[in-house]
Formats: sequence, C-alpha cells, structure tokens
Amino acid sequence: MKKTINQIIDGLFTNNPVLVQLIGMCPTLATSTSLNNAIGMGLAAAFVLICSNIVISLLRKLIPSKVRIACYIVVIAGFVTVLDLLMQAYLPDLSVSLGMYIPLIVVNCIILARAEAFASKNGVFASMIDGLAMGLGFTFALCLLASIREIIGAGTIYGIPLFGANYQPVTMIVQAPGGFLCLGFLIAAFQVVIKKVKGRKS
Amino acid sequence: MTFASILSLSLAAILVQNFIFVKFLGICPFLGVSKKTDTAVGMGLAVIFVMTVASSVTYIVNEFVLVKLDLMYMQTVVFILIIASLVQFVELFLMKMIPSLYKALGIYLPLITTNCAVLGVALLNVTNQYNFIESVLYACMSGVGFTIAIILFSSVREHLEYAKYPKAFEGFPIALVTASLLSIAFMGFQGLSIF
Amino acid sequence: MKNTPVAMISVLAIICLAVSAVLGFVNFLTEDTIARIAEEKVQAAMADIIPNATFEAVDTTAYPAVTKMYKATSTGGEDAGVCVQLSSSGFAADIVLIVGVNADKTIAGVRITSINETAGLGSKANDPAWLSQFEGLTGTLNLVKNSKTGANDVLAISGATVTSTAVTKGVQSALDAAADYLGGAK
Amino acid sequence: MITILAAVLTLTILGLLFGLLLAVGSKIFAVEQDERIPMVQECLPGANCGGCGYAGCANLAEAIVNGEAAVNTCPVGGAETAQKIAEIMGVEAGETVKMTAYVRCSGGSNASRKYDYEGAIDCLAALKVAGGPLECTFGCLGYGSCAKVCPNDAISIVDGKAVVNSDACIACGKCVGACPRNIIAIVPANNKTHVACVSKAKGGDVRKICQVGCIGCGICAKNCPHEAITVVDFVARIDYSKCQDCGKCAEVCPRKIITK
Repeated sequence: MKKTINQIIDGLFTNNPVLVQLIGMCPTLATSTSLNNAIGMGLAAAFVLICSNIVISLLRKLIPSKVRIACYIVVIAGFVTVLDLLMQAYLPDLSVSLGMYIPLIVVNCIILARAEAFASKNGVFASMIDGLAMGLGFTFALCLLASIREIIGAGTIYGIPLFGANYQPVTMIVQAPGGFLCLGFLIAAFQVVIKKVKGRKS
Repeated sequence: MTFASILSLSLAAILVQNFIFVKFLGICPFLGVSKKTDTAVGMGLAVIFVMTVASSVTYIVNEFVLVKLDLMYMQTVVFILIIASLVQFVELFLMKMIPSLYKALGIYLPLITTNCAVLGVALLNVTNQYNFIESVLYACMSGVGFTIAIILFSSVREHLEYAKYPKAFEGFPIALVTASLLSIAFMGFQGLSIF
Repeated sequence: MKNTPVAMISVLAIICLAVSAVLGFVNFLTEDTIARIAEEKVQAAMADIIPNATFEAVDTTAYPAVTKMYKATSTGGEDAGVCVQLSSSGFAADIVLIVGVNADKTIAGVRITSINETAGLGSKANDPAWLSQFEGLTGTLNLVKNSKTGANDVLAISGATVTSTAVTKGVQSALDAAADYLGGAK
Repeated sequence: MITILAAVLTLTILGLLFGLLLAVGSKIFAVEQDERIPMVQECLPGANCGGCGYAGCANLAEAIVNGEAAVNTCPVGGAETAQKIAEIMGVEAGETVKMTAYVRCSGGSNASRKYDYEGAIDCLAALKVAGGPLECTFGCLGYGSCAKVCPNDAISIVDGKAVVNSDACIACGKCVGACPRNIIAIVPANNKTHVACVSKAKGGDVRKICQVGCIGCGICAKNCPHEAITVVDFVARIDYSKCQDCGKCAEVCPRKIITK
C-alpha cells in the first residue's frame, strides 16, 4: 500500500508529467483555455492512460522490441476511438464540448511515454497505479493552468463571469502565446515550491 | 494547382498557421530537442521526411480504403499505425546509416510517433478535403514550418545559457517564456494571406 | 519475444486484428444511436428556426457546398421556406451551421450545431444574440468590423475575425443555395 | 456484420503489411553489435555525464566491451557498477577510490576588483574584458561557467566564488575543463586538507590584491611531518598520496587558507 501512495504522490508532484517531465505539452497548451475543457480532457486522458497501461503491461512479454512502438500506439488509438464512440453515443453533450480534443489524446506523449518507460517493464497492478497517478498529475496540472488562463483570459471560471461586465479580458492569454507564457511561469513557481519542500524535508 | 494557390498554401502552412506557434502541435520534441541547433536541424529534417511520406501514404489509404468501405471511425487507428511503422523504419534507417544523429535524437525519435504534428497533418488533410498533391505539399510545408520554428527557437535557446534570469526559471520555464514571445511574433502573420 | 521476422509480423497483425475487432463491435453497437442523436439535434434546431413545420430531406447534388437541405412545409400546408445544413472551416475546426431561409428568401434564423473555436473568443459566435443579427437579411451579407451601417451588415466578433468570417461565409453559401432552390421551386 | 469484417480485414492487412516492412527493414539495416554492449550499458548509471571521457554511457559500454576501457572507468558508478560489469566481462574489478572536485580559490569577496563587470554571466566572457574584474589574474571569477556544465548541480556560487558540494559531486571532471583559469582539481574525497589558492604571484603582490591569497611563505612545508606539502611557484601544493590529514599545516598557515 505504501508503494502505491508513493506512486500517486510521485505522479502528482515530484514527477508530474506536465510540470516536471514536460511531456503531453500539446494537449496541455491546446485545451487549457477553459476549466471544463481541462477537466474533461484530463479525465478522458486518465481513462485511456489507465486502460492502455494495463493492456500493455499484460502484453509486455509477447511484443518483440522492434515493433513495440507500433503495437503500443495501436492499442492506445484503439482505446481512444472506443472512448470517442461511447461518448458520442451515451454522453452526447460532454462529447460536443470535448469533440475536437479526443483524437488529440492518441498523440498525447504522456501515454506512449508511460507505456514505453513504465508499463512495458512492470506488473499490471503497478502499471495501473502509475497510469492513475500520471492521469491525476496531468489533470491536476491542466486544471491549474486552465483556471489561470480562464480567469485572466476570459474573466470567467468554469463559465461563471467573475469580474462583471466592464472587465476587459486579456484575450492574448487565451490565445497561443498565453499558453506558453502561463505554463512557463507555472513551472517556475512549481520548481520553487518543490525545492522548498525538498529543502525542509532533507 | 496554380502557382498562386501553391504559394498561399505554403505560406499558410509555414507562417500563418505555423504548426508550433499557432496550432500547438508537436510541442514535446520542440521543447525537448531544441537545446542545440544541430540536433534541432536533424529533428526538423526527420519530421519533414516522416510528415511528407506519412501524409502521402495516409491519403492513399484513406481515399481508396477507408472512404470506399465507409470506415471513417477507423481513421485515427489506421493513420497512427502507418505513422508508427514509418517512424520505426526511419529509426532503423538512422541507426544504421547515420548513428551519430540517431544517438543525438535519443528518446525523441520514438516520440516523433506521438508527435501531434504528424498525426495532426494527416487528419487536417482529411478535414480540409485536400487532394493528393495539396496534402503532400501541405505536409511538407508544415514540416518546413516546424523546422523553421525549432531552428529559430534553438538558436535563441543557445544564447539563453549566458543570460541573467531568476534561478527558478532555469531550464524549461525560460524556454517556454521565449517560445511565447516567438509565438507573439508569429501571431503577427495572421492577417497575411495572398488570395 | 525475440525479434524474428515471423514474430514481429504475427504479433503486430494479431494486435491489429484484436483492436479492429473491438472497434468494429463498438461501432456496430453505437452506430445507430449516434446517427439518431445527430438527426434529433438537426430536427430540434430546425424546429427552433421555423416553428411548427414539418421537414423532409431534399436532394442536394446541385449544391456541393451544402451537406443536407430540408424543405419546410408549415402545418397549414403552404410552403414555409427551406433549412440548409453545411459546415465551414473555422479557426480551429469545422463549424456546422443550420440556416433557415423563409419562403421570401430572407434568413429565418441561424443555429450552430457543432463548434470548437477557442473558448472566450471564437466560441462567442455561438451565442444567440450574435446569431440573431443574420435574421431578416437577404442577398449578399457584408461583414463589418466596428459599426453597422448598411442593411445587410453583420458586426464581427472583436478578436475573432476568422470565426466570424467562417460563419458569415457559411450563412452566405446556405442563403445562395436556398435562394436558388426556392427561386426554382416557385 | 460485414462492416466489422471490413474493419478487421483492413487493419489486419495493414498490420501485416507494415509488420513486413519492419521485418525487412530490420534485416537490411541490422547493425552487428556485440550483445554484451547493451548489458554493460544497462549497469551504467546512464547519466551520459562524460566523466569517463567518452561521449555518454553507450560509447563507454562499447569501449569496455572492445577492451579499450577498464571495467571501473565510470567514476559515477563507483565500486558496485565496476563489480557488475566485471561479472559480465568475466574480469577482476580493480579497486576504486571515490574522488571529488575541489575549487582551489577562496577569494570571492576577499579579492579586490579592478572594475564592476555587467556583461554576460560567464567566466570566459568576463575574462575577455581586460582579463576579468579581479585584480588577481589566477583567482575564481565566480560567474558559474563550471556550475553550468555540472550534470549534478554540485557546484554553487557562494559569496562570489565557486564551491563544490563533495557528496553530490560525481568527479566527472566536466567543471575542470569548463573553468577558463583551471582552478578546479579532482582530489580524493576522503582527504580534508586542501590549499585554497593557486596564485603564482609573489607574496608581496598577493598581499596587496587579496586578503586570503597564499604568499608562498613555506611555513606549512617546514611543519609538515610527512613532507606532503611543498611550495612550488610561490604557492603551496599538497601531494595527496603522502598527506595523512593531520592538519598541522592548516594550524600554522598565517593566511588560514588550508582547509582542515
């Protein structure tokens, strides 16, 4: 049990895929324009990450190393399409707000990176926990970034206007440059916090 | 395919809708490999090659297989299988022919597979209903756009080594802030279109 | 597993087979529900534009830009105009529009069934206040930036010119197709 | 039903096709490689720090398997890596001593300056401006060229001079090359006595420009019971093979720059 908690903390803070490892940048920057997008994208990515980690760690002994990337990515793409179809059929409104981002999950580097680095080397349970940890880490970082960008860039949080009518939102923050800028500052702040926490612990 | 439409398509792919600074596709290798300009050039060329070949193969497969058999939902899986196999092939090719570039690219070569730009361009060719020549041209030009962006960025990053900035911004944060400034510059191109 | 050619080919093929079987099955399960939901959404949007009318699909080979076109006949039986569904490529992805055109070739209303533009910018195109500008216009629409002067003017969303142009162009081509169809029909 | 069959058929045939492409590819481009190389590479820490003199662990593994490099060349891996590689290679692992880098200068704020330098944060750049802001032409400029190349962030700039954290230091030697005035030396980690100066200037000149520079008076050499410390070019040098860390020299040093 102790190892699982460590893995979760590791995925959320010390080894956060977005803020520390800096993978999964494309969906992070693309979908962090509003909080509900971020939550939807984070949970969808987490779901695919957990399922693909389980399946890949099950198959890890059968896949020859030369075709490992092709096999992993086909499994991941399969899960994403299944998720997309199921959402369109049974959760139509969520699928509308997330429609464009679901195919983006296939090329979310986190999933292949975790499959390649972790799931292909460890047991099923450990890989599932790692998928959960990395998924939570990804969602946590995404929501953090999305709330910053939405508050400054659109003056709302989860769609609720905060500053009344006369607030002139900084639209650049919601556009492309804002993504890079806010993520840069967020990672800098995160590194300072982690250094402080590590400093106090050692 | 008049010359003007070729020009406007390439202009759009390289400047107006640059894959990195405007469309946010292909950021992981963009941040990872841009520490030194020579690896950045190597990565850029590999991406151009994979993008061009991938989108020509995906166009053919999509046009003659998926559309004919009405299997549109299989698009993502088929495209990503094609791209993954192509990248694996490039990996084998580089390991044998240019080992130094292979070692320099390291982990980022398999990550080209998940490079959103390559799959992105394949899917965009389908949504924009480009014909064969247009898709190959669009893919090649977006690859060129990717390479220009990564070379621009890596040269700036090499100068960052000797700049004064707060310790907390060490490494990626300062790179991201620089990328946002470059992205503002690219936003300036948005109004530009020939026809 | 060793890297023998046979192993490589067979494993990759087996995995593809398994994944495609699952996909085929899931698609088989969800295919009709998805189609039904899409159809319901279109019907709801059309009913919203031209109330209490029945719609039947009409052949659209003559108009390549249009995805679907429905002829509206009101409950009283007389001709209540036409609804046109088409998609135009916006900043980030395609925008699917439904444009209702009255019998007298004026726009009855515009609804957007799917839009994925940048939140807070392009997504403003979907609020009814902005879409209501199109109602009553006819002929050639004119997208303006800062203030409406002419009759056929449409005020663009500040900061989202690409999306505004995409929607206006979509409505324009729907209007032309409907006008042509209605012109022919009368 | 047919649509499922169509889906299955297309993807499987494509899978077969690309599997074939990869199989043929891996045959044509097969790179003959001694299978021990990946195994040796597995034991190496994989930090690609270059401390062993090779460009990364892959090259070192190749060198070890081809017999060009000794089994214990990796300074970072230390004894147990050498042991593991020795088993793979079936060779006896030589005994390894833990080394660390040491900055032989304690100037920093004690050293007087010719001018205020506002240029790029790099020692090499600073040196190009009239030989650097320090009056002393041997001392540490403190602009962190060494800290930039250190893979383990073991060097930090404290009070204007570079200081090495010996536990974090993996003795990869990158900082030695990076320092334009080669002030940094690789010394045995367990030795505590070091001379924190490399200035070859005469005693009188040193006194004028630095409060803590070594003036080459030789008192330490006279008092050392093991003749481990000698004055060469007006600066004390320690021979680490003879030094027993007794600390006598540190006590008698009038400038207090020999660490204990």
